[in-house]
Amino acid sequence: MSEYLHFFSWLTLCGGVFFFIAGTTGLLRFPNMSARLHAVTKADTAGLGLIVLGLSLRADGWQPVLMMVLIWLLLMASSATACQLLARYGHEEPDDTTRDQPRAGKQIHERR
Amino acid sequence: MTLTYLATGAVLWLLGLHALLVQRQVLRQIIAINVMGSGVFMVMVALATRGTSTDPILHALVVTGLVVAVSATAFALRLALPVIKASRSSAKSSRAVEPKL
Amino acid sequence: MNYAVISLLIPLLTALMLLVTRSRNGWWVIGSSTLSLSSAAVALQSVMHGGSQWLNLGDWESPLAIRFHLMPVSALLLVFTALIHLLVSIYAERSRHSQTKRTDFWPLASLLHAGLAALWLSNDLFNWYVTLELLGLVSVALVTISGPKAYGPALRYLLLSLAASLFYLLGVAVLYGRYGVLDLAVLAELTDAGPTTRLALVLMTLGLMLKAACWPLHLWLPPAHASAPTAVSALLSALVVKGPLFILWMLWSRVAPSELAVQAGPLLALAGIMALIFGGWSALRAPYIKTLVAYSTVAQLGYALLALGLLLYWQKPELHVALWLFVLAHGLAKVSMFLAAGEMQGALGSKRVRGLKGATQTMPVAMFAFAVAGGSLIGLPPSGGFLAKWVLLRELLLQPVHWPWAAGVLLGTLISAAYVFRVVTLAFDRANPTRPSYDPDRFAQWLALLPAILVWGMALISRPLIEWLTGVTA
Amino acid sequence: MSGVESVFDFALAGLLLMLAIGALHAPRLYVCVMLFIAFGLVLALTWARLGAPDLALAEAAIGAGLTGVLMLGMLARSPQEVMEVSRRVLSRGNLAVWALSGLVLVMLSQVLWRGVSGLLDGPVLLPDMAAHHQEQTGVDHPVTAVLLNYRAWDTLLELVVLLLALLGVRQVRLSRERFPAPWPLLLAWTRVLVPLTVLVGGYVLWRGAFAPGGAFQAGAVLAAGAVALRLCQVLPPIRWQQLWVRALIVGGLMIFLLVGLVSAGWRGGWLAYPSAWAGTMILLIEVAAALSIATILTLLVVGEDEELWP
Repeated sequence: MSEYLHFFSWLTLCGGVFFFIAGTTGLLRFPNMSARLHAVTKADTAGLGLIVLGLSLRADGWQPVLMMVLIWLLLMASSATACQLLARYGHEEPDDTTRDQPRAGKQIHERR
Repeated sequence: MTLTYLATGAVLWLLGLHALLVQRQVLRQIIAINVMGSGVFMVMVALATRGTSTDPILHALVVTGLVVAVSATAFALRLALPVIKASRSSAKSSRAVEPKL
Repeated sequence: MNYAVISLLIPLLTALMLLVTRSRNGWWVIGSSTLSLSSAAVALQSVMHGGSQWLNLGDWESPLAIRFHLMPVSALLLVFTALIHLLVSIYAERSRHSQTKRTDFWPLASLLHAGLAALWLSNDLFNWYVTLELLGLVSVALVTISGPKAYGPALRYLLLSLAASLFYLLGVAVLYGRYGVLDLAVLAELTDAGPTTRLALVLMTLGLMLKAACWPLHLWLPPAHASAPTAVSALLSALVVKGPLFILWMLWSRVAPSELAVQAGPLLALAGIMALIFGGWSALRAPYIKTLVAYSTVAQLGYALLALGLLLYWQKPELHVALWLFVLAHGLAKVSMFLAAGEMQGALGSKRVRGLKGATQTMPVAMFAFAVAGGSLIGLPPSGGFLAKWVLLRELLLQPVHWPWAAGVLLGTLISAAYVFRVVTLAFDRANPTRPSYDPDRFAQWLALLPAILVWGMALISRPLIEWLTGVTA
Repeated sequence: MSGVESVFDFALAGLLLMLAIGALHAPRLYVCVMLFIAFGLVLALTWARLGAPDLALAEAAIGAGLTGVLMLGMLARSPQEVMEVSRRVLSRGNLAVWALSGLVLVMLSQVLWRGVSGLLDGPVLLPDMAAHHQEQTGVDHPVTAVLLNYRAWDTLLELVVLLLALLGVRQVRLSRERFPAPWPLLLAWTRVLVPLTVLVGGYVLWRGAFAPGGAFQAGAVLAAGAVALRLCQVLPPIRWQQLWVRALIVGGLMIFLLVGLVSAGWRGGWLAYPSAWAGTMILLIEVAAALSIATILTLLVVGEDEELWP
């Protein structure tokens, strides 16, 4: 039984890492700010959920699992709020949406 | 493991010192001092992991050092704002006087 | 020892009380300084009879706990700090243009007093880091009292003081890593002259020299001390600069192994000579009176560094006496000089040295105080400064091989004479003196004269003072 | 297993160095601050990796959190050109300074490396001495025992340093900065978040006696909650004129001194708590210190001109 759990936790952990990588590439490659925000918020929350699931399969008691789930809920709510806040107050960079291919040497284009 | 973090701490301290000597903007100097502080703290915490169990004395010292660092940074940041405004107005007046080479 | 701790706690409690009640009345601080002075005197008395005392904070055994070590030198410094705080707070309360009326000067000055007392008493490397940081922050807060024009120098002072503390902290971390102990006395027996100890001592010395504004690292001091209010610059120059010097002396004379001390001695002595020459030269060319006095602080610290360097180089106990006589004489003379300069600058209405033209006619007592204090800085015979130089030169002139150092000391004396007499001759030029804007405050001028008289009074008790110090600091 | 660990360590160390270099030398000031906040968070992760949970808590709350807010606040107030890209990063004069300091740094790093590498086998004396006396300190967690019993004088002086930072900030008078109008969703989220911070702050404070936590971490978390409330203008401005604010700020230190004096009278040694009462005394000091740290940090971060002066 435990090696099934063990194997399954490895699977979910790798899935979580994959989502994080997907979120980061989305952050770097997407043309404008709202797309980037979308990518980061969605992928990272899903990634963290999978990592929490993977770790809880390995955890020996209920207490750490509960704490990890609480952390995950907290992060989901805070990243959603932050994303809304940035979308509302952030300004589109002038050269963001016009070109289809973002130029090389990108930086994180978030103006105050 | 200790040696890696010991070396990272020393390099961070050197990076902060180098930036402090080179950078002219006040905010960057404050960031440089914080990086130097983190370097010293990393050396101390790396030293704490040498024994069988981690050394509580060094951890307490670093907590004390951290609070001292944050209070000094808060004061430095608050002090830096009028200095930047003053230097900006003087820079603008000097820029207006001597033409750009 | 209890009296020493009381002498430390009184200013701390006064500061907290002043903060809670937000009172701006100076008499509380004057009262607390007098109480602290008396308890420090009692502590000095008990040390002179009973020898140095120890106090383990929290009753834990020695390497674990922080220990207070009341040595004769630290008791003397406690009395010295309390005395100067008393003088300066009386000046700040009574003088018309002390710029510290509606400000936080009183709680900050008391916290400075408590921080200094904690530094003199402590015997633990990391505790010194916290007291150094405390001194740095309180000095910068005191400098910012005088308004926006002081923010630039205060910020540079703060950044350099933070960088210096981090140098010192890295040195402490390396020493703790190497020997596993933070207590000074325990460390003194363990140190050997390995590369790690050398690295730690070099780092700590760089940090402490930057904090004490010793020669190569002194550029932050003149703008900071000149732009501070008069009472604050008197406190900073006389006391705060001496804290890191005390730690430097404790480190090199007790903790450092003798091989490293012999190597470091000539370097420190050379830095001292350079401080004398370059500090004096900058003081000679300084256009503003307070900048001149601030540069003279940098120069006079050269004497103390020279004494420390030679002390380490020849391992002679008499030079301890010279070092501490320099510190005491310079402290008293500098307080009198800064108070006199502040009074004259306030009354005659100009920051420039040229504004003091004819000061002997318009403000005779203040100018007399400035000249008497200058005499002690130069080292004219019956003053405390001369006492210290006499003890130093007596050692130097014994063997001809030491004469170059004596030449350095005499060159320093010549330059300090130059910048003091530059002001005095200007003051005697009574052709068309600058009229004071109103009748100058007589009490403040006499108060500025008091520490100068004390410095010259040191000569009266010179024999017992030297014997006691020689026996004690060996 | 140590192979994977060393890979992780090298990755973490590399990330730290890259973030530090970015935070120090990025052309735009805004990017510098962002990278510095990221550096603070990765540093908190490093402390956790090095087995120092107290430090990870303090670093995340104070180092990355409040310092980041302070820097962003300062950036928001500083004039526009400060944010511009400093074009000629490597002008001729600058190049000489870089080369010179680079050379000095290489020399210094060689000396530093020789000294530091000798530290690996240094003696470790104090921890087992501290563990030996652990039960007399009235606290189970060793770091809190060191902070509040063995080296209580350091912690007291450090509270004075924090108070001094606030007094220093009081002297610097700045123009009034209007907060942007609070945004409804942010308001709702803060109303959810703040009770959680108070709960976490109280738990961290209580936990300090037997597990990682303590006054500083609790104070920082409470300050974060208060700052969030203040930015949403839900909390009225905390003014220095109000007596309770001053009493709260000075209270931490005052109670520490009183406990020291009482124990001095009782057992004859300064700051020597009688071992029967040590636990309650330390808890009393921790609660007072946490509240005063929270107030001081809040005033440091969002203290406006009229709140701090007269």
